[in-house]
This record gives sequence, C-alpha cells and structure tokens, in this order.
Amino acid sequence: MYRLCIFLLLFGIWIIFSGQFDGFHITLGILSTAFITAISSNFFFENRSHGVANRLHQIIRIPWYLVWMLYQIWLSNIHILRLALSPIGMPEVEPKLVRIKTNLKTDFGRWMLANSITLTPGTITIDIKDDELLIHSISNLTTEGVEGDDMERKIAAIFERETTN
Amino acid sequence: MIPATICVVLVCIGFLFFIGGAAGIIRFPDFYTRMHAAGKGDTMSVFLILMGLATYQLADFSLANILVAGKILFITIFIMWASPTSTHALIKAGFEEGQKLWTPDVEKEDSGE
Amino acid sequence: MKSFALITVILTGWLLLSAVSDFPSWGDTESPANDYRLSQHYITETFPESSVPNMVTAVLADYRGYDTMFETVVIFVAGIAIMSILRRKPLDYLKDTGRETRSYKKDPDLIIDTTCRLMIPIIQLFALYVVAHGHHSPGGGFQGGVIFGASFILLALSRDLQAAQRWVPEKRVLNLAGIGILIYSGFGFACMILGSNFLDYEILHKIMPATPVEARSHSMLGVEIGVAFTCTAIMFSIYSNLASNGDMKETL
Amino acid sequence: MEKFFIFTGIAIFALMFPIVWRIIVGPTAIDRIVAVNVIGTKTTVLLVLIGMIYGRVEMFVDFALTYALLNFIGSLAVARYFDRVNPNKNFANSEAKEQES
Repeated sequence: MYRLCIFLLLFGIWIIFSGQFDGFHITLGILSTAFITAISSNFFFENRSHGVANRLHQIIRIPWYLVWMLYQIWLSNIHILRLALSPIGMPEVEPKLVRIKTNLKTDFGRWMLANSITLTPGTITIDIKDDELLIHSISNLTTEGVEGDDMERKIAAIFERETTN
Repeated sequence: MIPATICVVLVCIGFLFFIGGAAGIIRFPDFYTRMHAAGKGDTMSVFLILMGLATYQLADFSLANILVAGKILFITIFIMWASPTSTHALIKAGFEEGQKLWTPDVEKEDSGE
Repeated sequence: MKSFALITVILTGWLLLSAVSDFPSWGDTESPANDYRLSQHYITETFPESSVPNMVTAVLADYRGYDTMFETVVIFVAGIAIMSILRRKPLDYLKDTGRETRSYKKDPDLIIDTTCRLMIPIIQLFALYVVAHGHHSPGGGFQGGVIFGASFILLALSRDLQAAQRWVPEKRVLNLAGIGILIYSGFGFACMILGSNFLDYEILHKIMPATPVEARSHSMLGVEIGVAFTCTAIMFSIYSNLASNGDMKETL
Repeated sequence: MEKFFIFTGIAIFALMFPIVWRIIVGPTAIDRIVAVNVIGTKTTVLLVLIGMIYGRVEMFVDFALTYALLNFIGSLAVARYFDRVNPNKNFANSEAKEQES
C-alpha cells in the first residue's frame, strides 16, 4: 500500500518531466518509476502510522500553510530590500544570536519549523539540536517576531495532530 | 495580452529583489548578515521571475505548454526547497569556523551572545 | 615562481588567441565543416534513417558508436586508475604515515538530512528521465549517469560515506561499471552474431519487435543505459575514493 | 516581448558583476563561496530566460533544473568541507569555549 502510493506520486512527477504520452514512453516511465520505488521508497516517510484521515487533513492544510509562508517570504524580502538600500551606517541592523525552545516532537515538524524560520523575515537557523534552535536575527523587529510562537502553532496544527510518536 | 502584462510585472518585481540581494551582499557588514541577503533575496526573486515566465508560457494554451509551465513550477519548488537548506549548511559552516559577529556598538566583539 | 607561472599562462593564452584569427568566421557557410556533404547528410537524413529527433544523440550513439564505446571505457579506466592509486588497506596506510585515524564522526544534521532524504528519489527519477529521453531532449547516458551518481553523493554528504556504502557497496559499484560496458559491447556483438557489422543496429530488428529504423532508435536507448550504468558507478567510486583519501573511513 | 526577455537577461548578467566583486575582495573563504552560490542561483534563472529567447524552453528547463541541483550539491559539499577543516568545533562545545576565553 505504501509502495503503491509512492509509485503513483513518482509517476505523476514523471508525467510532468516527460510530457510524451505514446506507449513507448509511458512504458519506460512505468519501468523507471517501479525501479526507483524498489530501490529507494524508504526515503520518503519516516512515520507511517498516520491514518488516512490524518494524511488527508495534512494534504488539505499544507497548501494554506505554503500560501502563508509565501506571504512571509514576501515580507522578508521587503525587509531585506529596505535594510540593504538604507543610508550609510545602517541604523536598523542589530544582529543578534537568539536561542529558542520548541515544543514540536517529530523530526519532520522541527525540520519544517527550521526551514520556515530561515525563510521568514530576517532570521536564519544556524543550528538545531533536539528541541533547541540557535537563530541569527538581523534586527530588533525580527528578534521579537521569532520569539513569538505563531509559526510553531501553525505547524503543530498540521503535522502533529494526534500523532502516535 | 494579459499573460504578457502579468509576466512583465512579476519579472520586474523579481528583478527588484535581485537588486536588493546584490546590494545586501555588497553592503552588509559581516558574514551572517550577507547570508541573509544571499539566501532570501534569491528565493523570492527566483520564485517571482519563474512564475512570470510560466504565466507567459501559458499564453497560448496547449498541453505541451502546460507541461512546460509545470516543469518551471517544479524548478521553483526545487529552489524553494533547497535554498533554506543550503543557506543553513553554509551559515553553520561559517559559525563553526568562528566567524565574527558584527554589532553596531562594538566593532570587534567576539562571536557569541 | 608565481610570476613565472603567470608569464607562462599569459603566453599560452596569447598563442591560443592568435590562433583564433585563423578560424572560419561564425556561421560561415563556406567553412570546411559546413561545406562538406557529410554534415548535410546528418542534418537531412538522421530522422528518416534512425527515427531519432535529436541529431546529437544519433551521431553520438549510432554514426560514431565505436567512438562513444571507447569514451565509456575511458571513464571506466579513469575510475580504476584513481582507485588503484588511492585505495590501500587501512592498516598499511597507518603504518606508512604514522598518522592516527582521526575518529571524525559527525552526527547528521537534522535539516540537511531531512531535505536530502526527500530529494534523493526525485533526483533519481530525474536521472532516469534524462537517460530515457536522450533521443528527444538534450541528455543521454553520460548526463543521466552523472545525475544518478550525484544522488548517491548527496546521501554520502547528508549522512556519511558509510550510509551510502551500505546502500551501494564498493563491490556492487564495480560490478555495475563492468556491466555497463558489457551492455554496450553486447549490442555490438549481437549485431555481429546476426551477420552484420559491429554496432550496426539495423540488423537487430530480427530479434526486436520493431522495424529496422525503429530498431536503431531502440538500440541507441539500450546503449545509453549501458553508458549510464558505467557513469553512475564510476562517479560514485571516484567521489568515495577522493573524499575518504582511499580508506573509505573518513568522509568529506 | 522577446526584447524584454533579452534586456532582462542582460540586466541579470550585469547584476553578477557586483557579486564577482564580493568574490574577489571577500575577507574570508566562506564569503566567496556564498557569492558563488548566489551567482549559481542567478544562472538558473538566466538559463530559463535564454530558453524563452530561443523558443526552446522545454530543453532549457532541463538544463536549469540540473544546474540548480548541482549548485545545491556543491554548496552542501563545501559546507561539509569546512566542517572537516575545523572538526573540533560544534554546537555543544562552542559555548564552553566562549566561557573559557
């Protein structure tokens, strides 16, 4: 069942890559997708105990999260643009190292949190160890932003709903 | 005509962010802040420019063009996916190498809190 | 010494640039390369003769198949050469240099690890796409093989060399490299057995469900799969030898 | 529209020169590497643009994807190399070192 899902997912990607629908190429696609599924399907999901309902919930919620992320990246870029083009001396730039703790339990949730932090305004994850993140923040405004737990709650609502981890 | 207009607008905004990233890379004072400009300016501008190009590609609507637009979308997803990771890897390498942290008051303070 | 090197480089560069003036100008229809009727033949006859839309692939794998076969052998030999220079038994290596083994063990980084884990199957799929569509779009065995090898290298980078070695042990790597060349030359010998010239694919329509023209196209695909095997294996072998200094313990 | 693509391509190319300046003067090695990485990202976009200009996007998209992929692997490899050059510093004992000094 797990392998079938992976096979269909990869075959969809193959269709986008290939763009040819004659029998010869479709056969090649099925063969290579089956080959990849056989050798490396274990890489995709670590925790396979989620039920179907849970997965569906994630699939519906992820696009909304991504849209929200895009908005955050947009803000981030405006911020960087303003800082980079500000007059000599750069009064607003006050770099700082911040350590925050996270309540997320799963590795995937933590990965998502770290990457989201890297993409949002003025903060980059330097290191992550267990539940502690070391973050470099570029100005006071962003330091306050990263200490709130808005993002963490959003991620927890998607990926850690009734997890059995 | 509408896709072309959307394309021009998106590409121009993306290019503006590219300029921001380049200015940041030149002007920011230390390694970490330059990393901010490098990692972020690129992600959003690549996203906007490629989205603009994909929109233009969809102007004459056919299956082949949809697939090409899908491929461009795939490149975008790939870059959005890989960029935070490579930013993180590089900044971690710099941190462990012992890069100095710049602060406005003390020019040469050691790295750390 | 540095200034000597600089002077040498400048002199060589000047020589090369002065040779440029003897080239035919860009896009010159009178130049020897464009004037000769062989190029005309390639341009007009490739598709009717082999049903391959991509001319470069047809020239590479069919018209000059013999050349490409030995290019593959060159890659194989390069891998073997690097291995035979660097690879030593770990114990001898220690005795020779008197160096301690640096027990450099780094715990895998969560972010890099997760990203690469999700990315590797898709990279492999992309590599197979490049191999399979060598006759339609740019690409083919060499490029696809390199991308496939890059996926193993990515695993070695994100965890450590041992993780990748468990997946593709060195023995299997070398077997794959050999099998690649065997596939390529096997196509050539199959043509000979059926009573034609070496690597003259047209005769293969007797054992393939295809017309003679399609047989050439399908055999090119087969040949490129062989090239891809060798490239993948040798890429990974070269990386793991160079990165671990030949003893497969320390990683980059 | 083709002219617009050509000018955008030239402009992106011109933007690489300031970054090349960072590669030349960059105080430390890792600064230069970051700059090279940024140029790699710009090249990806440039490749798609060139495909638009020549009208062969479906080919150049493959190049762009491969280039992005190799750029990513390259930056990871460089980061690993830097870790190996300084093997005795990491998250845990960097704090200890700060307190000692």
